[in-house]
Amino acid sequence: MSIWEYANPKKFITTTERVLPVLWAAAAISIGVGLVWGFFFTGDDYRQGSTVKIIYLHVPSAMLAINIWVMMLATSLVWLVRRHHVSALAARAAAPIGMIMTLIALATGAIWGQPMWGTWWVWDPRLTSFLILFLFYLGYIALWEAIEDPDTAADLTSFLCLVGSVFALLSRYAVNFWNQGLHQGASIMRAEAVIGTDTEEKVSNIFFYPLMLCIVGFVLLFVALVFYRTGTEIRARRIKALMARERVEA
Amino acid sequence: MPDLGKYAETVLSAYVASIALLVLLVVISVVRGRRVRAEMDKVEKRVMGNG
Amino acid sequence: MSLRITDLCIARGGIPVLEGLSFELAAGQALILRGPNGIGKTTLLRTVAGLQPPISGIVEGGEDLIAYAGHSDGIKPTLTVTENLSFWANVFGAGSIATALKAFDLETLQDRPAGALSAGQKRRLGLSRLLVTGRPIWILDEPTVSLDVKSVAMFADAVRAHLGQGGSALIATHIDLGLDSEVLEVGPYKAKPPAIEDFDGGFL
Amino acid sequence: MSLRITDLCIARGGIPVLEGLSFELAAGQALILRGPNGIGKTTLLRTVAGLQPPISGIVEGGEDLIAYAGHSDGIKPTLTVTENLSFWANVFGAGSIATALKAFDLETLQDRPAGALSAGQKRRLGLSRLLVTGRPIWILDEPTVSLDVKSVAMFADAVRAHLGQGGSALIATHIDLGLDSEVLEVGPYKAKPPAIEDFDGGFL
Amino acid sequence: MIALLMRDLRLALRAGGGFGLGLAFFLIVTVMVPLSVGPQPALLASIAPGVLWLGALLACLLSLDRLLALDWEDGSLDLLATAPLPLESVVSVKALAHWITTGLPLVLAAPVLGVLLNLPVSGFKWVVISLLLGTPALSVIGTFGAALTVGLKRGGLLMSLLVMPLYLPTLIFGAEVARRGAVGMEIQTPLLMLAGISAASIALLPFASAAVLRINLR
Amino acid sequence: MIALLMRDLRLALRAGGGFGLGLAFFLIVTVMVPLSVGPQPALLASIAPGVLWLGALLACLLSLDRLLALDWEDGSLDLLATAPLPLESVVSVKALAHWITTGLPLVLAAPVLGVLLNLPVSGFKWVVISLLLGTPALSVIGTFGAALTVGLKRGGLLMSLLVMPLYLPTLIFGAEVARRGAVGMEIQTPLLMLAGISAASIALLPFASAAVLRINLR
Ligand code: HEM
Ligand SMILES: Nc1ncnc2c1ncn2[C@@H]1O[C@H](COP(=O)(O)OP(=O)(O)OP(=O)(O)O)[C@@H](O)[C@H]1O
Ligand SMILES: Nc1ncnc2c1ncn2[C@@H]1O[C@H](COP(=O)(O)OP(=O)(O)OP(=O)(O)O)[C@@H](O)[C@H]1O
Ligand SMILES: [Mg+2]
Ligand SMILES: [Mg+2]
Repeated sequence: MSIWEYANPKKFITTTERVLPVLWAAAAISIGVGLVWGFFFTGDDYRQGSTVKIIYLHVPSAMLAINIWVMMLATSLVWLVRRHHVSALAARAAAPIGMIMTLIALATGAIWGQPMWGTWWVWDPRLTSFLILFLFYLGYIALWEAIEDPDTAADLTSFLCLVGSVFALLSRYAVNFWNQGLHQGASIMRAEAVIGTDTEEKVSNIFFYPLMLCIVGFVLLFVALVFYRTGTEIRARRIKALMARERVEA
Repeated sequence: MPDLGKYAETVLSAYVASIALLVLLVVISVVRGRRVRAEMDKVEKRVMGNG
Repeated sequence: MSLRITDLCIARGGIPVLEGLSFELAAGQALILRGPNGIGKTTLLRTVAGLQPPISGIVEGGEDLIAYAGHSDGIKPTLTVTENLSFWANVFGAGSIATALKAFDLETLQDRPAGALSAGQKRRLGLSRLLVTGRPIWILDEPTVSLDVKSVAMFADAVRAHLGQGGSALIATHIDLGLDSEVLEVGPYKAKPPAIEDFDGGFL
Repeated sequence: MSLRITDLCIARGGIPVLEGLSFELAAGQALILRGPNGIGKTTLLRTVAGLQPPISGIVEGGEDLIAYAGHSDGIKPTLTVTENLSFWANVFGAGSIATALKAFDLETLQDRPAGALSAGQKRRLGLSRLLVTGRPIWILDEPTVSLDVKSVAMFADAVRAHLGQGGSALIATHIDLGLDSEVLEVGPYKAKPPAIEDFDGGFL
Repeated sequence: MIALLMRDLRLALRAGGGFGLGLAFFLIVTVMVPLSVGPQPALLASIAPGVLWLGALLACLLSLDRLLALDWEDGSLDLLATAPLPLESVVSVKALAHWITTGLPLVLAAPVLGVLLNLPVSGFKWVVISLLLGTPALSVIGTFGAALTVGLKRGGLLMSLLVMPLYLPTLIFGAEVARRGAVGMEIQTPLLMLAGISAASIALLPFASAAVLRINLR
Repeated sequence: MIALLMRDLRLALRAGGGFGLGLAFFLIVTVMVPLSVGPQPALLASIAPGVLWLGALLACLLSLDRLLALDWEDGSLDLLATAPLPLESVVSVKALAHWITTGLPLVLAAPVLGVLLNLPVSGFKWVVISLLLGTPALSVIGTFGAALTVGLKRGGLLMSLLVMPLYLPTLIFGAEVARRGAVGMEIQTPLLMLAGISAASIALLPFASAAVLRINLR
């Protein structure tokens, strides 16, 4: 049995509908347990105090924000090459999730930055490239919304996603270059240090397990949402097609 | 409730903001999903009815 | 050099509008498409001209031989009549504009900016473009809109001359052009709606 | 309630195009304007509708009684047919859109975005607007462009009904509408070029 | 008139989110400033009020070309001119719709973007107040510019050119209020001037716009 | 192809001075900056290279909507698509015409406007060089954006939203070259990157633009 069978809209809906309850439950449980564990049962970091608890939200959302774009790129390619409608619709369904994840990463980061760096926002390369990623999501969604004809919209947004990915990567390098350049703010160096050392140490420390659980939970939530929203998009397409069909009869 | 120390506000606002956004996303998805599903049933019934 | 359409099915906005169309357009022949508003004439012409892909079926013999004229004329209001015309002559690399101007009685308007023409004059300019393309197959969508009786006759003459030189023409129109050519009524080819259960492709 | 035009002289782009026009349009009467392309029909109609001032002459009896429909229809592609129509009904504060939809056979298209209509369907929507204005004097510039035979008849019926209710209509067209109404050939009123010595006014 | 307002708002919502786009442009300009002048926080803080005003102004300016031109092209303006509404109220309603879809969202977004530019905390209040007072003037003046250039194919750039000088007084006083507010200086005079400009524009310019439009229609 | 280029240039000249308008916009933005951020010379000097780049970029962006949309509306694009020219060369020629009418004048005007912003003398050379290298990329990327949104009524603002993020790498490296040049720092890396972006965009993007345009035409 080939995986492409699931590219049939009906097959996709019936299959996902069967696994969705499990997915929702698993996502809710892992996020719930992960967050409660992290929030109530882990101690404070010796330097960051209780703010370290933000990591359980910040890191999973940041990881997803990037990876959702990658997933959209993949499904766009599938659409362009094999022209499976479900693939294009999955990209469409994923984009708002990615945007919200980017927003969560930005918001938690900004809130975290206030005590750590003394400011809500600095133009650190990582933060800047996230802001740019947010813009890409915004443009991508706006283009989907703006085009009437669904197939045209799928084609055009796929091209935007392709070209956009190249430029997003370029921006990442550009931004890195730009801010390690002129007047380097000391706070940013410290932040890099924080981020760097934490990764080294975390593997063995108490923050790691709840964090992993949260990451898994976020991923599960994402999968559930994509399945659910893709189903919605498929139905919306069917409504459109049915109404158009009525016209032909009339 | 664990003691969050002087950063209580920070941590809590981060949690509130993120969870609010997540819930918003899920709620919007589900509401739209329901509406579209109902609409499709309606349209399907109508189309089947006269065709 | 004849255009052959075989079992064509075309769609607009994702919905099939005409299906099972087959016809052939030989050199020297004109074919008039008729049908009520909204049946899909414009869609058919655009498909034949290669501007949109058909759902199924074959269009052959048209590559690089077709001159298309649709609802809008591609006229730049700030360029003069001559400039507009010679641009297209250059793009298609074919011949002089003098005969084209003459055929549609545009000589006196030659140096007017196209924006200052009346609706019918603009249309004449749009049609004169066909002559400078040097293409043998004309595909025309309601070419006589806004034309007065004299200009319609002028247009019919131009088509006749074109056919005489071995060209051919496919014309959608609601009025009688006075050409004695075959008429294809597209109404009977209206696409039947696909089965509702078919949950793939167009999601029907 | 009759529209009276007296000794009208009108210009387009600073050049007089028609002069010495006088006619009257009484209630219940239709008047068809004819004339070759570029003679100045559009200009005349816009002047009568009050969209541009005449050079000389008088247009009286038309204030706030005129519904004008020109080459373009004022249709918003993103709004549905109903939304488009009820907007104009609201602006003119006149009556229901149901009869208008009925008169032009738009009921099945009711919920379609106007952008997804074919050329003729769009035109029908544009014409149906006339019915919701509630205005007695219709001024129409080539109203039947892109319409098929059936729709032209539908339009003629609408005009006849309008005349029957004491309305009047001034229509520029190149085709025969099947209305038995007076025809005004505007050709003979073509403005003579002014004397070259007259170095005032229009600098001619 | 309500019908016209509702139609314009609905069109703005439909046409690919007319609401969001002015806002998005504002966001992007604000992002681009640090990327082009460099990331130093102190520098950014000192130019922040000005950049916010400039960004809001450009976002307004760019959305002007859909204000009247679309209605002109499809003939709606001809029909509106022969409708029972006076043209003065038509242009006023259009300006109002423009403000609701563009000016208001900008005012609401300004504080968020202020964060990105390290705007001092004391500055937020005054940026918002000055934009709230100033953006209506921008919409009304913009409507006049749009009416002037409506007959021209793609008059967009020309319109920007004509409107920009007219925007200058509003910009100067508005940015002055925001800048002075941010550093805690006295702001009464520019604030009064700004309010005066807005009030006078709203009261008088619609007549000029309607007159100009009438000329363009014929 | 030459015919197409000549026609586009002629149209730009005719349509109310397409040449001048991008330039004028550039001028006005540059003038507005001191008015909104305040007149201190040192502050202006430090932001001058960035402002010049930003102004050039916005001027480019604003002129994009006449790049393809006009040809789309009046049906010329349909006709060009059935003409013997490949669509790839049509979009390339259009991008070239855009650069000649917009990018090139901006490059030439930048030094003059630099004076208004107290740009240090050492900066002029690098501002001009970076713009000369960067504006072609802006035109080509802009053509892609224009092709994406060509079917949409007044896609202008949406196009800005789509194109701006694509412009960011060019902006960052370009402004970096100008800024570093002005203070005498090493500029080789960003200059190479800028040149690389331009070259790659010119070589590859026309294919994407043509593909997208073909989709929009059907
Ligand atoms: C708006 C501001 C911020 C943004 C957009 C942001 C973005 C990111 C991103 C993209 C990651 C990488 C996730 C991954 O791929 O693994 C990350 C990880 C992380 N961030 Fe932030 N961040 C922000 C602010 C902060 C602040 C203020 C802190 C704390 C001082 C912080 C601490 C961390 C830590 C500890 C990690 C995990 C370590 C790692 O995976 O490298 N971030 N953030
Ligand atoms: N953009 C669109 N999206 C969806 N459907 C459309 C769109 N444009 C047209 N249609 C529909 O497709 C069908 C065919 O339209 P088409 O323009 O080909 O008709 P036509 O035969 O040329 O009519 P006319 O004589 O009025 O020009 C019509 O029923 C029309 O309503
Ligand atoms: N913008 C303009 N500037 C200058 N002259 C113009 C302009 N528009 C039209 N004209 C000229 O004015 C004259 C009258 O034009 P008008 O549009 O009124 O003609 P018409 O009778 O409606 O023709 P048609 O039947 O072709 O629509 C024509 O000779 C035309 O060339
Ligand atoms: Mg048609
Ligand atoms: Mg006319």
